[in-house]
Amino acid sequence: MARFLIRSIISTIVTMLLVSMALFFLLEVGSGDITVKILGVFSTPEQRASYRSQLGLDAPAWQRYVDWLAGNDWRVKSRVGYPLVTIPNKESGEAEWWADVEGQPTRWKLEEGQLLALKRQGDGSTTEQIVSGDWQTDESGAEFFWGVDTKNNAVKWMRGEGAEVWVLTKAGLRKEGDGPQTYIPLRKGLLRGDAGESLQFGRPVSATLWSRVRNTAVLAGVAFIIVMPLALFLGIIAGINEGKLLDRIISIGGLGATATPEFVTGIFLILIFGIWLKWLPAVAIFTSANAIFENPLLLALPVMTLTAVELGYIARMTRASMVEVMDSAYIRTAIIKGMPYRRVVVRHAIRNALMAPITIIMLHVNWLIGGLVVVEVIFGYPGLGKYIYDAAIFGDFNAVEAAAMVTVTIAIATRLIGDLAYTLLNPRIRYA
Amino acid sequence: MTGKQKKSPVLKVEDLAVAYKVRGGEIEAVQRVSFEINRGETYGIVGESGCGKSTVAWAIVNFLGANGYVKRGSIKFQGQELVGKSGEELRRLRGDQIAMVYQDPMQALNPSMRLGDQMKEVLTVHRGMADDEAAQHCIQMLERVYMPDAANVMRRYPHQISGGQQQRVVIAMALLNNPALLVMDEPTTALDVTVEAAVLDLIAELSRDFDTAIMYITHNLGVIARVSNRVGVMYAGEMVERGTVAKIYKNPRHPYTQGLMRCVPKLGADKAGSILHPIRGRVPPPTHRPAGCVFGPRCDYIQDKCREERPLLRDLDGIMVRCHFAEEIIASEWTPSEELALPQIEAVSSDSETILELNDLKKYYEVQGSSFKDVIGLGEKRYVKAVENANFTVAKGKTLGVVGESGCGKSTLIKTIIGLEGSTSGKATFMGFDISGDISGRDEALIQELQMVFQNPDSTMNPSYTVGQQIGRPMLRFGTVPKNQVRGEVIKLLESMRLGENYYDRLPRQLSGGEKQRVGIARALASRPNLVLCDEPVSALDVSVQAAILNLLLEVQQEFNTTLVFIAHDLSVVRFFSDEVAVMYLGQIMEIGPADAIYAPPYHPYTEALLSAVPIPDPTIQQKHIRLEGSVPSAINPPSGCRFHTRCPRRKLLPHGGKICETELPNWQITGDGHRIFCHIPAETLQTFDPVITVESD
Amino acid sequence: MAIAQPTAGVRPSRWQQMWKSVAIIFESRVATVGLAMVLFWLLIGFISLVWTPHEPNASDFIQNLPPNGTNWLGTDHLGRDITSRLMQGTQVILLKTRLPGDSEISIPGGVAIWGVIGSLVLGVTLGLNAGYRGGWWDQIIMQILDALIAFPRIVLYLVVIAALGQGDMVVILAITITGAPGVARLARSLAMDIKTRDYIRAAETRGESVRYIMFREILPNARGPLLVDAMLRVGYAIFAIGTLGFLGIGLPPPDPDWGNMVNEARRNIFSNQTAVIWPSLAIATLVIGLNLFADGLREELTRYQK
Amino acid sequence: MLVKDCMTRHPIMISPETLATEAQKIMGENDVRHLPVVGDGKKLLGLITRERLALKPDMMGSLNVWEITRYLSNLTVVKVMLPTAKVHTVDSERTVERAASIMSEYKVGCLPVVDDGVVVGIISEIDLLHSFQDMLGLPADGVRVTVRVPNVKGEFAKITSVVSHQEWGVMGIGSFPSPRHAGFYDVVLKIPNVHKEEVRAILSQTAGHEVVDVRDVV
Repeated sequence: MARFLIRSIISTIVTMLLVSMALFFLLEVGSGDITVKILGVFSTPEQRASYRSQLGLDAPAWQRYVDWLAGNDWRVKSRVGYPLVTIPNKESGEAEWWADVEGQPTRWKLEEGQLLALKRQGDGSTTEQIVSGDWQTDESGAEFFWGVDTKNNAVKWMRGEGAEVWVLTKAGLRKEGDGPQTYIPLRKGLLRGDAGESLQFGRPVSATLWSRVRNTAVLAGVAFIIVMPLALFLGIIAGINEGKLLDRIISIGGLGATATPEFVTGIFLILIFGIWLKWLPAVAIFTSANAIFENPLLLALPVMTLTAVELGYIARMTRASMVEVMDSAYIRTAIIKGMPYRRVVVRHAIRNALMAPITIIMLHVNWLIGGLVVVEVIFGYPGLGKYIYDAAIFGDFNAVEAAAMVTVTIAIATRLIGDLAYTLLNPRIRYA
Repeated sequence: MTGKQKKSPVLKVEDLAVAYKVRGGEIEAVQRVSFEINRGETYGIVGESGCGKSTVAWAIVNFLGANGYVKRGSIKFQGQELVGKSGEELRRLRGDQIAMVYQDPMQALNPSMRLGDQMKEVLTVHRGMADDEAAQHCIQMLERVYMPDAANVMRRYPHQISGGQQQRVVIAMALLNNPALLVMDEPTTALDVTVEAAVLDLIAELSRDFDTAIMYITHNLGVIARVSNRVGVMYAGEMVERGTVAKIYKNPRHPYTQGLMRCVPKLGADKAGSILHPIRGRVPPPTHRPAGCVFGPRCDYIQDKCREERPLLRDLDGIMVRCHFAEEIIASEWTPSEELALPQIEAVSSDSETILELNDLKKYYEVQGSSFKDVIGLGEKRYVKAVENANFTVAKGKTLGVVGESGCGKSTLIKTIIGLEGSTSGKATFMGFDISGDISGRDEALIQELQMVFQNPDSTMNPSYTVGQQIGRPMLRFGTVPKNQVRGEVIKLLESMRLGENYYDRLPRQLSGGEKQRVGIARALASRPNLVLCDEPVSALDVSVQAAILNLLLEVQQEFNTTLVFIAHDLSVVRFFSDEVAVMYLGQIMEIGPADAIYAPPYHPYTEALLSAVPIPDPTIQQKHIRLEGSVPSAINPPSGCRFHTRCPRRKLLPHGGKICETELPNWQITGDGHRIFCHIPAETLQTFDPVITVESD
Repeated sequence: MAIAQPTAGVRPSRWQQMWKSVAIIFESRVATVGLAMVLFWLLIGFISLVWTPHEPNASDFIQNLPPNGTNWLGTDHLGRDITSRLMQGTQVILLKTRLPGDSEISIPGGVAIWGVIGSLVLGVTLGLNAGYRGGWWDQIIMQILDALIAFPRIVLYLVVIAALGQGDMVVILAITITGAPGVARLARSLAMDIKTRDYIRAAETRGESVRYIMFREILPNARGPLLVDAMLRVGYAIFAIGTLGFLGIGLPPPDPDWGNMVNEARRNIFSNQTAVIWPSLAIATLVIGLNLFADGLREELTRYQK
Repeated sequence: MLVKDCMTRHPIMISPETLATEAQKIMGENDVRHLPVVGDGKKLLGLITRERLALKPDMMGSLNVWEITRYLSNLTVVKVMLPTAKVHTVDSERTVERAASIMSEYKVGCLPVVDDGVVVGIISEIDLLHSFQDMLGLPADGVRVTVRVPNVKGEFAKITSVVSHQEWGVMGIGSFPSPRHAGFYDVVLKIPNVHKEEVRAILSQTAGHEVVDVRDVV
């Protein structure tokens, strides 16, 4: 068993790494120029290039992958020469990067050729100080300075050669002199819970992601609680009545429900309950992220849609497994031992019959997530699925990456749980 | 003990017919079966596969599945009719008064329940016994069936104990409620011969102590001779003959029984008993049974009456036989018809060249442990020592038989020779070329000279290709035959396998097991190899077909002057077939030599035990009673010294109870004429043992 | 040998044999019903190639009409004839794939079909290698497949489409990538089962190449389950195309796509309910039909093997 | 000799739902007079005897022929059996003589042998008679001799020492209080392969012993 567990944990880690790589390269390398989307189609190539470098997109892809996954403060630290720390902004609460200059959080900016150090005071305000003596000299004699700018980048300024950069402000693009030569957007990395900034909203991804995950968890959780016992029960009933009418109804009904796409099921449920019967709200309007807690009725249709799709699948799996088990020699033994039929089913059959479905159900979680995307889009439900969808449509790859990693993590974790459950249920592995 | 009369039979089956409903009608799997079993008696039912033996068993416990039912006749158990009994009444009888044990114990036990729980419920459900009281009973019963460490076994799961032990658990479970009738359906077929012998001893003992009536179903005539008093022979759903074992084995009256007796090898005192005569044809499926006598199409004595009229069961000197002409048919006067004629075995000149030579050949497999260290690759490397120091030579045109129980390494040995596996160390040469590596390093011409015949007829042929394509493939691949002549060559080969040209375009699923095996042999011979390795080529076949395949192999060996290495688990098959025999135990060859020398003293103690375990289909033959204790140790950590020392019944003959066996490897003792024994006990002592098998002189 | 030959010398013709294997389908009522549903849509598709009641993409009618004599199934929010659009909707799924670029060239075989063929080719190759060769091959291939399987399918679609943009070829690629791991797993387990058979040993002792053994000895015996699986996969693919269309990232316009039709009609669900029902029903019946067919076939095949 | 050694194992048993007519048939076909009625796990519920199945006149008096037929066709053994509480049973580990004394005391012809409530066999008067025969070595040939000895310690040893001195075998042995001779025991021995006069002569030599009967039994 130890062997089995260690193997699956190692395999899980490797899988996660592969997935993150695939995700990152597919999105960041495969997708086109994101700056077009942000700056608009009328931006000039020069503006885009400048903005790209501000986003750190001019660094090699593998470098960006490592930064994205593991952060880069530990790497950049040596260039700046001071430890880099994050301090929450007094007003927005968002994390800001500062260099820790002997206990004094410091940032820099270049203004009219002058290098200014911004020192953070205890009350959150900053004091400016000219630090011209801090310029360093490289082999060719050029003077440069590595520091942290006010937009959370590690930057390199060259003395006397302030670059022209295009800065995005609320009013649009503005050209500024005194820009740095190189930008390295500082980040803690996904492993440390920093998914970067949403390109769409300009805010940290993690700020909005978690409430979405929570909403989805509620939706999926409710559906799961309804589906599991019902589906297992129906599957077992169908399995022990193999070939009879009841079995036919459950099997074919289950097949129909599973084979119907979620959006079709959803539309029909809206038509029936929302428009014709008017029992439930046809189009849910989620005014706030907490709407589902204020009006649980909004959950009804999304849950029903998910249930319809999952129920059939799990019931059919359970049925197939039950049929196989009921046909096995040890069930024959139990009957020949004179065990009452109920006992044969409950004591001998169910445990063995549930082994296969449980692993499959756990593998099926990523199918469920697929369903969630569709259901959330139909009903406008503010969950993770809709978040991915919106981000993907916009091309907000920081957000897609983070959200997709969340779903993948959930999928892999449930698979691990499935493996574990199987191990616990199956003594052949437990005592191997 | 007493002169008490056995008043009424425990089980009385009369004119039983069982039918299965299938699409478009029904099939009568069993017809006109009648017999009765008395208290304390073991009744054998014997027949080939597909004869309806198991169906009879299932009918008795009334477990025929959704589509089967008893169509006619009656089954009376303890005077009460079972046919038509209500479900609840049947349930109370099952497991209480009628118990059943069937073939594969691993399948019969619930894999996810502890053995104790599975046993206890028999008592808690039927008798309403309390849990710990039931546990006590179960432990007692396990001890009664000689299960070592019974209390511990109760807490285990089925996969944690060996096959022989599983069968003991199943038997103990069946006996918990002291049933009046125990139905056993091939209970030892899946077990090794030494384990089987021990289980058969146990069954005999239990039947005596519990006075339980046992219905014992098997295909093995030898097992019947060992355990039962009376026997019924089934063929194609009918019982064709029944009577006492002594009478039927001595003088079978039905042509089918006679045929069966002729086609099973008897491990008698002399080699003549090993000559086999097959029955032609095969058992008809229930849908194609002939109108008259069911055995008619395969019978040597068939007459017009047999084709038209079904014979009735008649009493002939105490034997009930279903044959029109049983009086006129005398077994001893039978001569094989031409098509079944035995190949004339000419002595191959003994000074022929050596074709295969193994020198200290070893094959180890690395195994992975389950500790954390092992998983990350830091654990100590452990090996399954599958073949250890194999040393022998095979001369051209000769046959070497390799015998041993499962897990003894015989299959690994031939896999290494043929190159499916590379050897770990040692040297193997074939026709002077080195073959110690695996097949990828061998020359095309060498590959062509070494071919193999496989065990399982159902998987020996690729279901997607026709017979012709499959036999032709080696010819094309090795270019032994020009492309345009392949068809002709294949047909020639088919004919020498006694299959006609019309088999060329058939697919494997249209063939019977024996035919598939013939095609498998033809395919192995297609590249004209010098050495053919046969991996139990007949063990999955019915006895009447086995003989035909064995004889065919002998014939082709003559015709093509092929050398054979032949693996078997059955000592009786090998005897007739081989010039030399090697006996393997746990990867080690224990004894090797000319066939006759192996079957007579001096024996290696393991050979002796094997010989005494083989069930012999002849009640007049006496066997020494030697049983091995325990089970075969793991090949991962084989016992030190002599690998057999943990179970050797003869060890105590040595000074200090055989201490030397635990510490030192024995030396090969040569006892003349190529006969070698790997044992510490001096050959002179081994020579003094009595022969294991003696014919009763009466 | 005295074995009765059931065919008594006369060998059945190829046609008879083929008919015999096809006839299995009709043994199962479920499979027959499924086949009928699939054939119905295929027929509609072929008809639409030459004839539709009206021009599918033209807004010739009043918007949001209920079913009537002219527009049998009504019109949509742009006044297009739903019947014609529905009919033409089968084409991109089952009958033709539009090549990228501005050219109007299409190749036969729908997006769903090519997607499944793609995943079969990729999956079978990977699966056979993993299953037959075992060892490191197996470890590495399975690790990669595990990573692919770990992606929720729809996220993978979204990612692929976010990266590559819309288009028939992109959808085919997305179906191929998402389908291949499943096919590979099946092919692997079949290969692992089949490779234990003695005829594989026989091929090995003949020194056959690994490729020969995988594709000539193993693959023909795995085709039954693979075919049934492929049938199911066509269903999944249609399911997926519908979903993508519904999410507005599926097959590009102007040709009608059922999923997209549902999506557009959904926005007008209060004013016109019929427009949303028809394409929904179309997708559901086609997918269910394929599933029923595959399911019945599988059941019949296992019975046949018994 | 214990009960378990001479009882009939696996007796025919019936379930409580068995019809009385069916029970009657089983008795007839199998030639038995008692049928234990058992529930699941062979737990004893009662006993059916031939007398129990016989119709009782007082019950029949009020019924006409049709009613009797109907009554009989629905009558299950549970209604007429002797319930467990009233059935005399014996443990399989008890001695045979104990079983015999129970049977003679309560004048019953058979005892179900019950261990922990479960029927493991049945012992009838016939079984006891069989063991009596066995005890005295009935089935085999030999000389049956009856020696009358005083009821004093050591007398029995004298006989056995004489027998062993002669190297005779003993196939059966039994002793009974001498009829009409208080203070004496009659010891019956069965000795094979000897002449009866020789036996008489040798056994008479012991002082105080009297050979009262000797005969060849075939």
